Amino acid sequence: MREELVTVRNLKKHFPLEKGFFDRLLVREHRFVKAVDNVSFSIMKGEVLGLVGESGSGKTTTGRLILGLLPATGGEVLYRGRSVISYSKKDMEELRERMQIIFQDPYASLSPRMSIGKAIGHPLAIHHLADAKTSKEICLSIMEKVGLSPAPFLYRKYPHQLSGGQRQRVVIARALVTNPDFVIADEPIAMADVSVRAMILELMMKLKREFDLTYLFITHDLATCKYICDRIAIMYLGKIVEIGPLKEVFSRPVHPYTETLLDAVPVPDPRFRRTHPMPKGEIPSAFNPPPGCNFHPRCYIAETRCRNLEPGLEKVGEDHYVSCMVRGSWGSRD
Amino acid sequence: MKNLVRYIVTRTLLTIPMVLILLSIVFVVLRVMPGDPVSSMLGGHAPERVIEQKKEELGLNRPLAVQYVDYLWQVARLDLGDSMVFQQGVTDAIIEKMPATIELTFFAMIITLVVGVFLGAYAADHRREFRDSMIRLYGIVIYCIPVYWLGLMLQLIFGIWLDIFPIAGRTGSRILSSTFEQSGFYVIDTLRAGNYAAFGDVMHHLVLPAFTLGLTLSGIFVRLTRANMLDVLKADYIVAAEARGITHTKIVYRHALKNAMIPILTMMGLQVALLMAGAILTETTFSWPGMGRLLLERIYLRDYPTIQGVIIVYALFVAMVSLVVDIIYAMVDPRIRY
Amino acid sequence: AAKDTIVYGTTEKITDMDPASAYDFHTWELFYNVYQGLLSYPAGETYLVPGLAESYAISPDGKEYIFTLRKGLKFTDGTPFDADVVKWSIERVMALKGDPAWLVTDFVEKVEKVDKYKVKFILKNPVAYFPSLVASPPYYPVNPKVYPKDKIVRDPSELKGKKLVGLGPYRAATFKRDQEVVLEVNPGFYGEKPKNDKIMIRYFADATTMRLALEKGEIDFAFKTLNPSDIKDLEQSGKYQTIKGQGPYIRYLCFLCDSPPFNNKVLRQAVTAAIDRPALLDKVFLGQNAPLYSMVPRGMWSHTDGFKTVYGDGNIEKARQLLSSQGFSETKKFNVQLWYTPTHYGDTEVDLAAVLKEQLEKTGMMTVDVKSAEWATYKDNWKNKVMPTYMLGWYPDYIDPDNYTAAFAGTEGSRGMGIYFSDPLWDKKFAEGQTETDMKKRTALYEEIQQMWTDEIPTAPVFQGSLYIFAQKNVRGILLSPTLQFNYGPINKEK
Amino acid sequence: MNYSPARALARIFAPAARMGKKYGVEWWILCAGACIIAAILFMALFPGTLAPFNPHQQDTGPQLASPGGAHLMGTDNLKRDVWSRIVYGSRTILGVSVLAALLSSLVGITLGLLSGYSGGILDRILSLIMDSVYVFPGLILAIAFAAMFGPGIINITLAVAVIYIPTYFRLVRGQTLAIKQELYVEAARAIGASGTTILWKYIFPNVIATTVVVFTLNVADAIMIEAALTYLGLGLPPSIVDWGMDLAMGKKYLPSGQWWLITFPGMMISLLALGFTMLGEGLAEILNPRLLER
Amino acid sequence: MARILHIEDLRVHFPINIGTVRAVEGANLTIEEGEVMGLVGESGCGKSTLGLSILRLLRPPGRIVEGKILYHGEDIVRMGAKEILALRGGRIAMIFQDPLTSLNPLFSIKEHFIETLRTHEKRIETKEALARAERMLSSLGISPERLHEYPHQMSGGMRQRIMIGLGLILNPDLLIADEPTTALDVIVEAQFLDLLDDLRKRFNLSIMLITHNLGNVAQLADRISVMYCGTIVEVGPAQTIFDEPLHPYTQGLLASIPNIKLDEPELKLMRGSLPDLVSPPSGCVFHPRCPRAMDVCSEEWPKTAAVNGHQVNCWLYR
Ligand SMILES: Nc1ncnc2c1ncn2[C@@H]1O[C@H](COP(=O)(O)OP(=O)(O)OP(=O)(O)O)[C@@H](O)[C@H]1O
Ligand SMILES: Nc1ncnc2c1ncn2[C@@H]1O[C@H](COP(=O)(O)OP(=O)(O)OP(=O)(O)O)[C@@H](O)[C@H]1O
Ligand SMILES: [Mg+2]
Ligand SMILES: [Mg+2]
Repeated sequence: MREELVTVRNLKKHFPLEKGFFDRLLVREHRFVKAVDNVSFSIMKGEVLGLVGESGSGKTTTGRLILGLLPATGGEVLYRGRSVISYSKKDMEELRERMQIIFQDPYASLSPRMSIGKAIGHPLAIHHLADAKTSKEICLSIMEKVGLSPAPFLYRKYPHQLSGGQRQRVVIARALVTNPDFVIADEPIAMADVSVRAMILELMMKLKREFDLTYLFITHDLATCKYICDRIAIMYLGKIVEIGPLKEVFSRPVHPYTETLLDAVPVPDPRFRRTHPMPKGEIPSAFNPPPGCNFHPRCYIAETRCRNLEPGLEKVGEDHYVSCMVRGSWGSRD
Repeated sequence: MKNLVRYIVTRTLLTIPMVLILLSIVFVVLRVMPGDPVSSMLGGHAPERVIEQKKEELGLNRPLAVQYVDYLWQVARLDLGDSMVFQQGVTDAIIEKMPATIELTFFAMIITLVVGVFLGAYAADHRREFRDSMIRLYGIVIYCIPVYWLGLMLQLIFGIWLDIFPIAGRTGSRILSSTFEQSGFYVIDTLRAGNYAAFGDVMHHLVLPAFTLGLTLSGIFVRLTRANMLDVLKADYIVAAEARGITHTKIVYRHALKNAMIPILTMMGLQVALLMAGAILTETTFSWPGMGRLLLERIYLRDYPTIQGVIIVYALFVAMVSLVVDIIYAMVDPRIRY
Repeated sequence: AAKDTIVYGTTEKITDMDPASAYDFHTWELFYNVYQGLLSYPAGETYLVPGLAESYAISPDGKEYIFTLRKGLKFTDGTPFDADVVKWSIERVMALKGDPAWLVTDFVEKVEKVDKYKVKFILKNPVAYFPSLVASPPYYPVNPKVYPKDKIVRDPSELKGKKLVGLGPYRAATFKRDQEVVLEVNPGFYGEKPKNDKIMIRYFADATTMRLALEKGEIDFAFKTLNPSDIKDLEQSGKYQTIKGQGPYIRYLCFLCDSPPFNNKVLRQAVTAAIDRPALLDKVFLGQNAPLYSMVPRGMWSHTDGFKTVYGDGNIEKARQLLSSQGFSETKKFNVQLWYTPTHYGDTEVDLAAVLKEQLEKTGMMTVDVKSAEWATYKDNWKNKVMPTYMLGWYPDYIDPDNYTAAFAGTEGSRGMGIYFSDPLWDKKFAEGQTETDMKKRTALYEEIQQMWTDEIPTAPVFQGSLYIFAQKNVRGILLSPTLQFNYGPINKEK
Repeated sequence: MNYSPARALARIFAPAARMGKKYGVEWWILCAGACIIAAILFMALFPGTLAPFNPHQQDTGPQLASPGGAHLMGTDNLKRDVWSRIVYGSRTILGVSVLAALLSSLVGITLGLLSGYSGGILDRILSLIMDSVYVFPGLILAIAFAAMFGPGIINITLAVAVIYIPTYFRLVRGQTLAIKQELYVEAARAIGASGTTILWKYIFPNVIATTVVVFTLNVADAIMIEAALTYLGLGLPPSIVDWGMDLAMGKKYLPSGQWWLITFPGMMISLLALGFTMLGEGLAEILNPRLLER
Repeated sequence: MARILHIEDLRVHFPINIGTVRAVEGANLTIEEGEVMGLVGESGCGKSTLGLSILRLLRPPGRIVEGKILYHGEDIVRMGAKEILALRGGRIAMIFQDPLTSLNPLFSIKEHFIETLRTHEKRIETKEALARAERMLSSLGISPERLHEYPHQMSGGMRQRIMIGLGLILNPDLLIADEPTTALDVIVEAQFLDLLDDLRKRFNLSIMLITHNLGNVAQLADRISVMYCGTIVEVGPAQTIFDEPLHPYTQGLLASIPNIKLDEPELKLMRGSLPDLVSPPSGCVFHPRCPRAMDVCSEEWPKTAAVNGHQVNCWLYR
């Protein structure tokens, strides 16, 4: 088996609810948004894991937790088998070179008052990896690699002078300049136009090969996963409900939520008609999740026990896990 | 509804620290700053002995903490001490002058709001047209005209050259304020006394000062209203409303203006502060017997208890206004009631 | 028959409505009309006539005055007026130690009741002008049942009964500080009834407003204090009666005489020589007021124009000569710190200082730093010897050359005004002047003092204030007195 | 090729015209403001070239002469030349207001950045204090301070400066808090930037751009406050020439028809304030990040 | 079938400081009664501008320079202000991309409904207006009690339903939906499309569905118009557009979108990006990106050709 590059164990993040002055005086117990609740998975070296879910399901938070941009409420993150918590300050810096993130909105993730060259070269400066001259050389070469050409011309530009696609490339270049081996891509194509999307996806795959990268690919669009992911994990209200190899999950979804999600994806083919009716309602608010199985109010196969008991992940196939009482080992599968 | 009450209570409680801080600042300013009251009272070169004696007299040589507690307790009882120059309680002096100031600022505020909000909304509605440019120009220019100079120029034009408005005081010399005065709010008092001649005279005297103060501030409101209106008019719900066939006037003055007024409302607390400041200058220019003149007169006389008292009253007033504004804000905007 | 309401405009302010504390001419003016002294001045005159006292007698040594009171007078609440009231009032003033109390305590040892209608003042020293002191408000009897014994009264509302009423020709119908005071005729007044029904005093915050009110016909006359420009305009317009009087009000430059640099009298002389009075009046007051060449104002007996003959005006030559005699030159200039107070004497002070600065600097051997302090600080400044030279003004407490001389150059008086001039010879002369009763000798004495003044110059006289009253053409009976006593009684309107 | 002054001028102004095309009215507003400021700055820097008299010099002509002839703006009662006083007066007001704005921005920005970035108890206390001062009428504070410090050019500068500290503090703190939430700050953290790096390289440059606009508007405000203080007779000794003081002096000549004594000083105050306001308005629009996107 | 809407040679320009944005440049479009017309294209190609022009809702400086918009044969471009107002909401309804901001936050849902009804039916009583609003809400699957709530108390999907309710309350015959589902989650999006399909039958609506999501149009549209740089480059029945796209742009667009149901390993790329609408390329606007560009393409704008039931503007199909 291949090496586990990043492993997440029982990761939890609970955000305390913003409270008024009055509440702080009178109400003693705190209420939390359980943005990420007991999430575990691992990512093998060289693979692409897709993390899929509706808005607010905790995808971004998971990404931030892995990078240590947010302190976790519980659980741990292991990098090459070693818990990040045990890292010294120096190790942590080292880790920042090894792990990178690409955010959803490329415009927002670039400082408007920093030129492209500066932005891409900044990680080198921070980690003292190169002096000014070599730094520029490195930047220019990586800019060429991500397709920002002519690089010397764009080097002096500011983000607002670039197109959306170019900005996303800048962000990718910045992420790759320290030669990381793990990159989290948080919906890198959500803001992009149809034609640009394909380009970014292709670029990412090309770079993966070139730099020997491992991706955690966060998205809410199952369709794009198809082209890039080896495995996918489906998140719902801070929990992973299903995780497994892409093909397996796509062809044999076990969790009713996965099923619905796959069914809801619009298909660009007029002949295609949906088979199941869509569940009613929308994703509930995370600070007041339904008891038992989070999904039960919208689930079309829910039983009474779903309302009271919380299911856990169980194996349903080769490397395929699901968290559903009805469809899991407790229930019968059709 | 319960949420609203809860919000109001919370907001009221939050006013307390603000008032405390303002009171503390007043305390610090008057006591710890380089020119402490006594030595500046004595002119800076006074021998140590004289200063000590004076401090003893005023109780200023006690530990600061003691003075501070004493001071807060005084304010809490609404007893602002006695004037250092006159045989008069500071509270009485202020109560005597306050109605004049409030009357002036009230009418000025109305003028500001009417002129500012209307012009601002109108300009936004006619964005990039000539009218808009003119109104914007008005907004910028009027903002840059100091209230005291505007007052003087209005006096020169309307008081001296055209001779149609009186340029000073609250009443003419033939009107005896004692015949109607009760609350000190002359507009109300004259009406209550049924003395319509006096009412007319009072209003006549209010025109120039109220317009001076009101117009200078209207510039800010023109700009604020215009900017907010432009933002709001860009909002999706405006287009959506238009798409439903709602008439333009209704959209601008009902949908947009109401939304645009919300940020303006929050600014209102600050505007009232500006108004108070402008009132001091207006009162000086128009010989208006209000708190501002009281403050200045007492500053010339270095009457520290009165200066302190007046500033405290301003502070309380400002705190109260911002409280009221926030509460109104909460009542208008359904989103705020959490 | 319906008589008139006279509207009187002023920019003055009322201080404390208490003879024990008030020490300014406007408040005193009210007292003249609401209260009554034992002796009083007829409207517009400078001689004394009996007031609440029918007569008085002086003991041979000049140290005891016995006043015989008018009988049968009663305050409005029925309290009879008698010797007890006088004694109580004087003792109250002495005990409360208000600002004007020295007018009593400096002179009076004690007051004794002789009988119900006779009261005796025992003086510390013989004082030639004691009767004119007695005519001043600190000596005014007040109702013991109305005034609190141990507290200074600010507003009539603090009085028992809350009404300002005494034994004078008027009583207050309304009293609104800084806004309006309405006086109506006091039915209980023993003397001649006023020619008008009511005097309405309007208090203006500034002169401009008052002028406009006069022009609009809102006030019948305006008195104290119009701006020079307003006076000029009003005078030139010819639409109003101008009643102009030589005021007893003088302005002068003080020197701090016991510290450098002005402990050197030559420097005082040099500064004085450089002053050009007519030019100053012309610029600052548009030609109003009169140049003053002696501390004793023109119009008062014994006045001489000493400074005119000795220094003249703008005597640059002399000033330069005096300065070089002290080692100053074009290159080594004498630096003067000149102080003024920006509001107490009206807003002309800044200009006054600016002009003085320019005149002194014209010598080419002086540089002047102009500094200012608000009145409260100013007063403390002179106590603390901060100001080498500074502008002051003087309204007399009583009408006598003594009040214009000893007050500034006597050891005691000059200390109280920050001058710190002290000379035993001078003190002796002042004492003589105070006790001497022979008018000829007194005149000679004060002429001599004025001559000495031109040499020592504890203070340099600058100008004498003129008093202006502008009245509507139909107003009659405004009588300005050099004593600054202003009686409202004779004022009426021509029908 | 012939040298033509017209062409040379055109070359100089061509970039300005191009900017005008790009940004429209706002650019011209900015230019107008800059011109006013430049003119008054020239006055302040080289008063000798413009003023025929020393501002303190008396007897320069007839008393209270109306404008015209040798006296562009007439004379006052001390026969001083009003125009000369206006020229020299520009130094005081310009110096005090710019200096005050600089001082307050320095203190305000520093505190705002620190408070906004560090958060915690310091932030809470500072913002509570600053908020309280902010809502309080600035002029009243300035009056109190000016009265407290006594007259003097440094004192009045301090008195004016104090009241604007909260303006900058609030602005910068708010911006810092907002920018702290921005994705690019998070991105900076992700690439391993330390707190100070983030503060100086990412937050500060973005904050400072907005403060430029506020600064100019603030100077305009400070101009009016300075003049207000001196108009009220606070803040400056008479040995200094100042528009506000001249305005107060001229006030008593209002009913006599000597209009020039109040008209000109007041006009100059307005004009200078207008210059800075227009500059600020123009800058606000041109530096507007929404426009940057285009 | 009658033409409910016919747009002819529409040109909409935005004159701005740096030039004129030619947002719509000679667009032709027809909507038949009862059909769903899908309008697709990349972001910024002028879809919303076209939609807004139909109700004359363009913001200044935008204005219709030329062209006709015939609604039941009446030219909207030349209509008076009164007629336009009657048209908006009354005959043609429109819903927008962002349901979060399309409702006035200060007005309750109830007030929105009453105001809309009042505007078009002056005499309607509050009670009746409320009753109609309630009926509308229940038909959209929202409980009528929520009428008293404020927009911020609703979820995104609910708000979009309310927007649709507001549009349909006056029984219009044409609905213009400008990217109605972009802000919604996949499942909610699917729900909403189902609802739209349902409403279309119940209310006998014609719909103009503006979107850049080809999946959405595929499920709903009868015909599809493909827009590029302000013009319609290809129009045809939905099925054939997907099966046999004619225009290279349509082909490129279809190839670059992922299809979860198909088993193809890679997406195809379309070169370049949308040109600047201030100075669009000469000739056929698509030629710089077109893989099959010819010399003529850069010189002249191709005329519309009818091929296989499609209308296509391309030199390939002369
Ligand atoms: N800093 C925070 N404070 C409080 N709550 C937060 C914070 N960040 C996220 N949340 C909450 O945590 C939950 C998960 O948020 P997260 O951003 O991880 O979702 P997501 O799956 O990335 O959604 P999206 O697709 O919209 O990006 C949400 O309910 C969100 O409101
Ligand atoms: N107010 C405006 N001023 C200037 N240009 C504008 C304005 N509104 C729109 N445009 C321009 O018109 C063009 C078409 O815009 P439009 O909003 O119609 O595109 P769209 O196809 O709806 O895009 P999206 O899919 O992003 O909604 C764009 O290039 C846009 O920049
Ligand atoms: Mg996210
Ligand atoms: Mg659009």
